Amino acid sequence: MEQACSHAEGLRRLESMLLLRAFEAALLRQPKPGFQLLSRGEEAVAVGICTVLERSDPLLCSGRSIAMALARGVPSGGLLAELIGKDGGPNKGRAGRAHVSMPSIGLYGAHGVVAGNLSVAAGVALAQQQLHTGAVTCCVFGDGACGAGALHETLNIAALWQLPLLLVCDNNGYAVSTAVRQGIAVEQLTDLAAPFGVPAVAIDGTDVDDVVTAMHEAVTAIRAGSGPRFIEMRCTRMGPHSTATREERPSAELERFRDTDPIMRYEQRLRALGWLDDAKLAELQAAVATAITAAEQYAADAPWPDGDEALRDV
Amino acid sequence: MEQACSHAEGLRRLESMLLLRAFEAALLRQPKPGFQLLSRGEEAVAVGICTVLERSDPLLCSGRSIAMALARGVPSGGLLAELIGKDGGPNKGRAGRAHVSMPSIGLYGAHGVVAGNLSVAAGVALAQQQLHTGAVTCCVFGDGACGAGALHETLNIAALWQLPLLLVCDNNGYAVSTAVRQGIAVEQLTDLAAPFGVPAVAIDGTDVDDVVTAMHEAVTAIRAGSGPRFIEMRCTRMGPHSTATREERPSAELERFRDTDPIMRYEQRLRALGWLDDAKLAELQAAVATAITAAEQYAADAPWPDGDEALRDV
Amino acid sequence: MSRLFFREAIARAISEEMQRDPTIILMGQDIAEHGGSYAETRGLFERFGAARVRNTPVAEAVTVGLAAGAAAAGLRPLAFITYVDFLMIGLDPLVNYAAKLKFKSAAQLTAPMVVKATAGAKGQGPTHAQSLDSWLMNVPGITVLAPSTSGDAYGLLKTALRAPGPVVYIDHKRLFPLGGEVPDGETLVPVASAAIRREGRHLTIVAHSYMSLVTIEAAKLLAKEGIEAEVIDLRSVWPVDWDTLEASVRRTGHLLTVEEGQEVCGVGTEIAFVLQERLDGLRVARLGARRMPVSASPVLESYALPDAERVAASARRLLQRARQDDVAVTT
Amino acid sequence: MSRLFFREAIARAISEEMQRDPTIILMGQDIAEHGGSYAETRGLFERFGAARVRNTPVAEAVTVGLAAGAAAAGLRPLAFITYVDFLMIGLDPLVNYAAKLKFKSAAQLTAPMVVKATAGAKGQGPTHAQSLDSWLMNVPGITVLAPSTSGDAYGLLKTALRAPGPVVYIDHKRLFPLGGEVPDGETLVPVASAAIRREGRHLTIVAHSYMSLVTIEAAKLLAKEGIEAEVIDLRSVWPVDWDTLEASVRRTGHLLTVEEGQEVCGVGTEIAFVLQERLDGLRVARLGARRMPVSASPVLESYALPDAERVAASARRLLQRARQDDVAVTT
Ligand SMILES: Cc1ncc(C[n+]2csc(CCOP(=O)(O)OP(=O)(O)O)c2C)c(N)n1
Ligand SMILES: Cc1ncc(C[n+]2csc(CCOP(=O)(O)OP(=O)(O)O)c2C)c(N)n1
Ligand SMILES: [Mg+2]
Ligand SMILES: [Mg+2]
Repeated sequence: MEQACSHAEGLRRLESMLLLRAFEAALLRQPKPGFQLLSRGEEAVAVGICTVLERSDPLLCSGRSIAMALARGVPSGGLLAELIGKDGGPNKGRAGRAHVSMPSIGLYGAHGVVAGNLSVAAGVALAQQQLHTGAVTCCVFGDGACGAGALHETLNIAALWQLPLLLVCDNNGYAVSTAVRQGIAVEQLTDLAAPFGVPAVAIDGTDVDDVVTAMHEAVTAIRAGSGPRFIEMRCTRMGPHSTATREERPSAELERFRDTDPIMRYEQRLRALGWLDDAKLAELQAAVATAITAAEQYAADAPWPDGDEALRDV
Repeated sequence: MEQACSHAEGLRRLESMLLLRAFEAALLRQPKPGFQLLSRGEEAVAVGICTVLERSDPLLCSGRSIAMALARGVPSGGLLAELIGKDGGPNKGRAGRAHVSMPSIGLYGAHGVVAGNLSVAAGVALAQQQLHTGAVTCCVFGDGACGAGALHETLNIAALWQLPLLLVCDNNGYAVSTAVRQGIAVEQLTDLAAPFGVPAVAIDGTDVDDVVTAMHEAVTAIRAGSGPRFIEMRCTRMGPHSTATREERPSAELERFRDTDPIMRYEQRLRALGWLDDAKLAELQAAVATAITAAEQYAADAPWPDGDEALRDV
Repeated sequence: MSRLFFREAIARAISEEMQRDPTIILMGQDIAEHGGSYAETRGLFERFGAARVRNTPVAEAVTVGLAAGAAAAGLRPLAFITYVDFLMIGLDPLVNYAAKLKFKSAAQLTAPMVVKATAGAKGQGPTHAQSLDSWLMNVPGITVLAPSTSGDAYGLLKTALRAPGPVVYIDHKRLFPLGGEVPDGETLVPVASAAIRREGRHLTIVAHSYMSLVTIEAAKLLAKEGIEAEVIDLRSVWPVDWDTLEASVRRTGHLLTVEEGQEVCGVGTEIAFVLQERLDGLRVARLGARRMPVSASPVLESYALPDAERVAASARRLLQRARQDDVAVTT
Repeated sequence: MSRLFFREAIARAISEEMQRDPTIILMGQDIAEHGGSYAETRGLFERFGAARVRNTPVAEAVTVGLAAGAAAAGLRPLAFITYVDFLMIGLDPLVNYAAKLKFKSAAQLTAPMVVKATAGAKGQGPTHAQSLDSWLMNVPGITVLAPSTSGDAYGLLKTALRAPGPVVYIDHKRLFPLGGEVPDGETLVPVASAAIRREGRHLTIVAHSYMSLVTIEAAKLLAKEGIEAEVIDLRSVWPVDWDTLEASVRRTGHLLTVEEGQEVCGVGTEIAFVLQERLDGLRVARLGARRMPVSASPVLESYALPDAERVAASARRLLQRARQDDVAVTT
């Protein structure tokens, strides 16, 4: 599956993925980066999803949310400040990675409770339906969340009420140390949607164009009123679960991840199309580097949040 | 599907169902019958299940538990005392219908939280597996429980760990006022087991012989180590949801329930086989009436429970 | 004023608010055609239609999550949990999402939702009889309201349906069959406003929900012995109307708290602590359920729960202990 | 005595008990090959095998339910909930089944299960930082244990794994990297046995879990000013060792409770209430988290939580208020 996109759009997708990766690297360079779940290897999922969603389409994501927030359009400086707990981001430093939100651009928020965003997303979709906004609510969750009963209850209600809800399972192969097959007794995660009659597809989540195509199909159908859909996006988590978790996968397995690196793959595709060469790549990387430097400066200058002010928002 | 059973066994099944129905009628005649969920129309499920389970096979049921407890072998006098809150039953009056248990005969208990018995039953099955008892744990729950995420989580863990667990959905068509189709967005409830590779069948739960046959197949397979199974038993709740709930189904619908009355059906079958005539039926009814009278006397004589004693068991 | 059954007062409050605010939607088990477990939503489905009055499956977790998400996105959901015991199953979206939403989003998102549940015991046994008030009070960001009269059911539910953040509104099973006066105009009961149900000078008894009625009965028993108890109904369990409570105990010098839930870390414990802090020398006692599950057995249920006689006995003991102490001080 | 990291003390306790009692099984996320989120189950999978050390899906509800059912049927399950916040998802089987099982079955069934969870804040934000101690205390039938040292982790976990009914054993994230002495023989810490961590005569400070360590730091600050605080670590949050606490406050006359959770209906509120009841004239104060969610931001996290300076300040205020009152009484 390959979405025909323009030259410019192809380069934008690549640059966007490069920015996500560089941003997370910059985060790790912070003196105190905090407890973070990174998305290295999962950039195509984030960029592909946000390419298709309108700003008015609510997006909810899981605790692995940094790439998703950036791709959605949270300014990188503000996001960096937010992640290290400073005021200057959309949530004044209170949210951190697991709770970042920016509803003005449709980011209804990350949620640190695995599977906890599913029923909430159904509620957001219910509001769209009831208020006739025409918006599609997109909820991204991990493969690990598929073990939770929340998925069952959410699929059921979304099907019963024909909610405009797109469920995207970011299947990066693991929930911490637990491989999908060890945690969920199904052949394919998409099987879980079948009993409820919710159309489901599994796609290659390391191919940004494939992600865009699948998203486009699903969003179009949902917007036309066809009810909920489910997409499983298969990708690889190239790093450890979190900045606090030891990496225990054998290095041979980690080596193999190179082949599914969404950025390497997309670079090759664009080169094959003749849209990318070393000079162009260097140009994109320079633009990304400039953006990152500005973000670092912004975050460094950002003030620490004020406790009294935060207390007033309870 | 019809299980060939002996003449004597056929009459036992009928008598057992007659006892269940007469018992519930006697309960309603009590001065203060309490808040009860009755099983009129669902007797074949209870008798069929308990016909097949060994005493050492743990049985867990839902809040609609009276027929199940009786069929399992809780003495009718003790059960009557228990249901009206008197000491004299297996739980000294503390349990009531929603929590009655008698582990000495394998009744691990009713549980008043809809779907709350599913994960607990998986735990009981895990204990059987780990302790190599060879027992099959049977968990009975309603169609309403199928809307709860607990079913998903239980199916998943039972499949992952190949637990000796038999999940029986007593589908009486309604969760209070909500018809199955309004509450669960699936074609058939058995579809819910499919993603997890758990073999599932739907049977006529108003035919006690069918129930016995399906139970026998499932229990045999599970005991042989083939992992969990799911049986949906379709029947009708002939009365209102509870003694406190108004009946709102149109009387035409209630009329139709006669055709699926498991007792009428079985009487006809036994008559057709030549095993039952009016005299034999009168004999069975007399035996049941005697048992019920004795139970009523027992319950009337039973003392009220002692609070201080109960307090010591917290 | 009209005389309405408790359940009618509820239906009227909801109906008026739904009429006023088109973003209000109802979700819960058997609330549509069936009209609710206690007939408290009767007529609403017919009046407001299937889109605004929605039956849910028996799935409390997704019900509360739906309410939280819908609230964040512009609706005002009222989610029904038949028994508050089952709110346990839906606590995660309430506590981990809705209660923290305004804080964590820096006020960009809020969750103006109401969970309406029924607490307390009435012959339905251990998992249909609990009170979770003190758990909910413990969580920053949740308002907890609990009426004991038709008028307050009306006034508090209307307040809940206009509140800025999550509210848990808690009925009691024993209130539904009761009737009471309901104001004809729109009279809201504000958050944090306790009601003095009976004036008295010897001690203050603070209760809420059905225990307010039990306490009024107890006060009548005490009055026959010459003990004049001031009875205060919290109505708003959190936030508490501290000023009304403090003014009362300053007059009486003695506080008894009564609740149907457990004493340990209970509502009364909190109230007693704060009032002792505000009034040096205040003498306090608390009464709640005995430390055991509540059984469906009528005998064990009454053994476990406070009744008028037990409330009165606690009041007498409190006053007697105080007198003994005073004697000890003067001699 | 050997010096063990907190996590090593846990692993040793579990290992010894599994060796002793073949019915003990472990269930939880990433506890098998991975060795647990805090490396606290390292080596157990290798030693006891896949049947007794079981990874679970990310599904807390079924995990706790499995433990409850397995306990009822003859095993002794130890269920791991990585963050106690997620125990909310599994409260129904714990509270509605396990805690009531002995009562409701008339002691024919019991649920000797342990839930091991980790509470408290360490930079992980609002849904990974809560303390549910007081909710659990509120429920009849649940024992709540919370160590602050390696030795107590060892001793309390062993006690938990021999207890007759459900136990929630709660670690704190900040304890795992710490080391401490662990007795070489089998030394259990009994239920309801508090530990006096430091003797003092001016006031008693009662804390538990990580806040015990913070309180000891506070006591050092206070000592420099001539204030001698007696520091008591509850260890057993429920049941409480009332006698040790009462004896202490009888000596000091002043009580400060410190906890990381919320003050409202909190652990400290309960302790203060009961001790005030036991000792007339006792002066009390409580300190807990500010009334807000805990953010991942280091600045907001420390703003929300008690630290040694804030504990010391509360202690000073308590003593000063008491002095003023005494002056008021004498003049
Ligand atoms: C309810 C709950 N249980 C446990 C955790 C701890 N936890 C955080 S991330 C994670 C793994 C989730 O796996 P998956 O859904 O596949 O997402 P991924 O981390 O792979 O993006 C776990 C178990 C949590 N945050 N919430
Ligand atoms: C978790 C929970 N929610 C709600 C209830 C109230 N309730 C009791 S029985 C029942 C209906 C359940 O329907 P079903 O599972 O089909 O069982 P049936 O009553 O038909 O036997 C409901 C909603 C409950 N007991 N537990
Ligand atoms: Mg994953
Ligand atoms: Mg049913």
